[in-house]
Amino acid sequence: MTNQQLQDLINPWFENLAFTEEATEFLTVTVPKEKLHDLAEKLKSNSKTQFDYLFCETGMDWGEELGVIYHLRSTTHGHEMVVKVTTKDRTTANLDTVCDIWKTAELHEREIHDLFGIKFNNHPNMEVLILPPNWDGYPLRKDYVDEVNMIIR
Amino acid sequence: MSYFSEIYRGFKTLINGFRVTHKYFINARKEIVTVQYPEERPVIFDRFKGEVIMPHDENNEHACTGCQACEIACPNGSIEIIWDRVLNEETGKKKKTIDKHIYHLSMCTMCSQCIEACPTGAIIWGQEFEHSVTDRSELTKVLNNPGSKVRADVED
Amino acid sequence: MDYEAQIKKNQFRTEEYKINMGPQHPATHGVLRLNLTIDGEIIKRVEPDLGYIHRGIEKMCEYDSYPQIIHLTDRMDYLSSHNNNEAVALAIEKALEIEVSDRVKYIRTIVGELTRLASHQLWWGVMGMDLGALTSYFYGFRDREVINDIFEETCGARLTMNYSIPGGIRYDIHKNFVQRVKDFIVHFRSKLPEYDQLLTGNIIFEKRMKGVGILSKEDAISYGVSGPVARASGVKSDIRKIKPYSAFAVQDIDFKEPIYTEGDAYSRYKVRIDEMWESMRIIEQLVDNIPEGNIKEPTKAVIKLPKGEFYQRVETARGELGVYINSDGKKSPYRMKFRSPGFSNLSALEDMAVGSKLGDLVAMMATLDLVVPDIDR
Amino acid sequence: MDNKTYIEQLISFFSNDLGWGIWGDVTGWIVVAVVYLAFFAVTGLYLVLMERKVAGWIQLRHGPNRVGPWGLFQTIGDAIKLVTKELTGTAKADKFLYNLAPYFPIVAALISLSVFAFSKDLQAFDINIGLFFLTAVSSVGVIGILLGGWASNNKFALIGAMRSGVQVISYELSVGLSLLTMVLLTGSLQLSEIIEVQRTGGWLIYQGHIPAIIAFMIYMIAGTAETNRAPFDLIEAESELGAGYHTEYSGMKFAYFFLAEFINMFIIAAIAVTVFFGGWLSPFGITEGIEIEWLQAIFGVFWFVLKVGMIIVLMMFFRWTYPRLRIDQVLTLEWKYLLPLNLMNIVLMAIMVWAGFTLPWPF
Repeated sequence: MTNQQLQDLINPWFENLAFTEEATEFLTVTVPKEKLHDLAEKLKSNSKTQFDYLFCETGMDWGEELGVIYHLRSTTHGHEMVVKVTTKDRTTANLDTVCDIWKTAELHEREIHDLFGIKFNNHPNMEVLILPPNWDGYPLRKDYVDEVNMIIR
Repeated sequence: MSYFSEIYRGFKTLINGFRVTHKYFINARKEIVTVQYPEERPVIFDRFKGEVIMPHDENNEHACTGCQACEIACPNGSIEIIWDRVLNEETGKKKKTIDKHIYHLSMCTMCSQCIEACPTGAIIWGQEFEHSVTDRSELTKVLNNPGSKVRADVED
Repeated sequence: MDYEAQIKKNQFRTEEYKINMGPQHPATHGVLRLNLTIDGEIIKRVEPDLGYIHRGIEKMCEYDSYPQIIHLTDRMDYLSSHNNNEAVALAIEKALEIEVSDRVKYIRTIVGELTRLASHQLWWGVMGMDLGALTSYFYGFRDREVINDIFEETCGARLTMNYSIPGGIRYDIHKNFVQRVKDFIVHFRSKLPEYDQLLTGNIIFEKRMKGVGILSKEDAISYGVSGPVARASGVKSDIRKIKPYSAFAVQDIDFKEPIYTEGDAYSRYKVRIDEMWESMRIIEQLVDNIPEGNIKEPTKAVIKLPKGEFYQRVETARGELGVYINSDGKKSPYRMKFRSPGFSNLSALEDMAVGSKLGDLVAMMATLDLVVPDIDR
Repeated sequence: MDNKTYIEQLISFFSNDLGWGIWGDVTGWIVVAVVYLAFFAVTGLYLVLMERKVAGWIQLRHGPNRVGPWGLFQTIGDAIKLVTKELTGTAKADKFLYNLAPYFPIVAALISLSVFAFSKDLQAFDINIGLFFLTAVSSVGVIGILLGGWASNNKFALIGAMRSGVQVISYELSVGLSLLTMVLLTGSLQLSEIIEVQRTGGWLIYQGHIPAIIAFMIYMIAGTAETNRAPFDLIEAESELGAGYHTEYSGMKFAYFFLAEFINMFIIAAIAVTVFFGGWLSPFGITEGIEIEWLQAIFGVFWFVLKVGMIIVLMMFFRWTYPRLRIDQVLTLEWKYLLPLNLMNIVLMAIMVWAGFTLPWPF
């Protein structure tokens, strides 16, 4: 399925889906965070899309917003797309987990939780994975400062 | 019956593995691949990236103008250049010259950025690989020889 | 007296206990730490604890210029460092819309396949060692050494090669390169059957590997595993076939993607052995007809990527490496993410391991072929 | 002279010739013990060197070659290192058992050595239940491993110790039964008697042909398992348990375990040689005709050591070729394969001996 066909298929499913396709090879859809889990579930279960392979889950810090980018592929149809979700809440950022849909997300979400401070609701084991338990701050956020270890030239 | 055939198959495969090790055991002298290091020297290829060096010619002159391109290009901050402006007697102009080209081998990741950035080819890769020292500070090297000068034909 | 309590008192009291496998443990190949919950010898729970070698490469990338990023990727999956370099270089080239010459593509592919071979040889050796057959380690390293010499002669380093750069490769191949590669193929074609003779057919080895750590196809897809682990479960996931890059996009190279359906440790082993044969076939097809051409396309002195998001995938020895660059038009990326194959493959470990024995866990980890700096980045 | 072994002669030298009476006996035995101890400690050390050399040659390496010519002093150096090394221990260990454990394997190993006939008339004790004594004593060593693993209060060590208990007790059966198969041929448990049978009738592996070869194979597998060597080294399985039962031991205490493993290997090989390959007898009796008594004794030792060495090299080949089994497979192998085979083999041997199908010695 081409990106345009995918867009036409997915667009009517939910309201407020924002599609962008500039400077990237993938069809990109930005979804409101309340709809994330529903969309993800539908993307996987719908027989025409069948996005069953989450090959990349990226945490993002756009300055004001935090978010997660999901790169999806369908092993049966071979098409790919990107789902973005953002949250404006930087102090108690939380999003719905997708690890019940794609199991690999469990570890990826723990990593994102460590490095971006996004909490994933309904995640079975939301504990620190990479950082030491007493670490302060979220290292991959843009406003993170560590004057000792970060030398910025 | 499959019980016995399995035992037979097991023995056969075990002996099969035995044949490989036995072959090498018999040919032990010929097949040895390890290098007896301090006596036998390994072959070091010309492109081997051992450390950054600054070649000097017979007049104790190098090609470094002190432009600091390497210092900027280095991702790890392993190059520091201490430079000065010295009055050139012939032209009467003040010219940038290096006092010390300090190279921290301990921080270097051999990424080649400095060597590619150098406009005059003053630093190149050296093939030395025996870098182990007992004191970390010995890994901080000054690349230009004491009393060395910039070669006259090198342009900024 | 309470009858129930009396029974309880007289019975053996069994207890689950926790042991720490790693961060310093011979089978974790680095500093991976697994918190195991064990009942006797049966594994009940596996919790990976990462971060012992996390260097924050993704954060460092945000402050480095694009050419500087390349050498950091060497240090991720150090066993397929060239593939990592290639991935970043390809991503930058894609963003800048540079078309490199066919010569560069061919050389990149040959070196990439040699890297895969070297990685699989090391894996074979260490896997044998994990299972207790120490000799395989030395046989694997003997053959890997030949490849490392080829790399040293052409790229200047044995492990962290740092060979691909945005717009090409750093040096042209050495004049001995082609001959050495051919010699190596002849050498390794005679040695690879020995690998099979020593381990593959061995009854102990078969018993240790068959039916161990089964990952079903559905789970494999759901866990996002890639590379040999996915292929052993019957998932076609070879990026060289799905999204051809470098020489795979230029020439129609004849190679098979080995697919097994059992999903156990033994089929993961077989996939990698088959991949070694296939890699040799790929190299043989390419090494004789490397076309002439530029080894480096001119780039600006300071490389700035246009605004946008760029994603490039390559097939490393461990699976699918994705490079995600989010550029805001400056000389450093705004955000750089590496989708490392090891991280996704690790997520499948617990599912495989629960219910099996401690010795099986070692076999599973060996066939997952985890490289810890790749997981931690 | 007449019918006195060399060791009896030595003791009678102290007690009768010097006239020390009972104290002479004691002195004599102490001298014998010290000689045995020193000799087998050195043997153990050189077996380590041999193992490393064999491993090296299999693995395309030189093996140790720096300390002394061909690395001959390497293990002496290692021994000095181990003796002078600090003894560490865990704070929560059961101190008494922890310290006691290393002595079991080494003492058990050294005791078993006392019954071997190294040559004609060179045997410390020629007891009439020799083989039984050997199998009994060699199973004492596992107590040390169990104790050590339990007392060092380390989970990895405990797993290793438990595995060893399970494994050694199982394989004890196969060792015993395969030896019993051969005893059917000899009709005696006394080691000198067993060798005497072979002097006239040919080596037992020849006399007993098919069942003897099967018994030998089973014995080698079970013997390797009993020495806890790869492919049965589950109790230390370095890729699973770190170092297994001796994780918490260092220095000399570790060296006891280590040395015991190698002396045990010697013992297993020596039993195999005595029972299957004619002990100190030369092949085809080529040196038995020599009249000079001391030369014959030396030849006896030579053949014995040569045969033992070959068996040990075989065991080393096992170790460096095969992957390790899993614990349930170890038990499956014993209880499902070796034990039934062994029982069938005993019946076969019994029928053979009863029907007189043993091969006669043609020479």
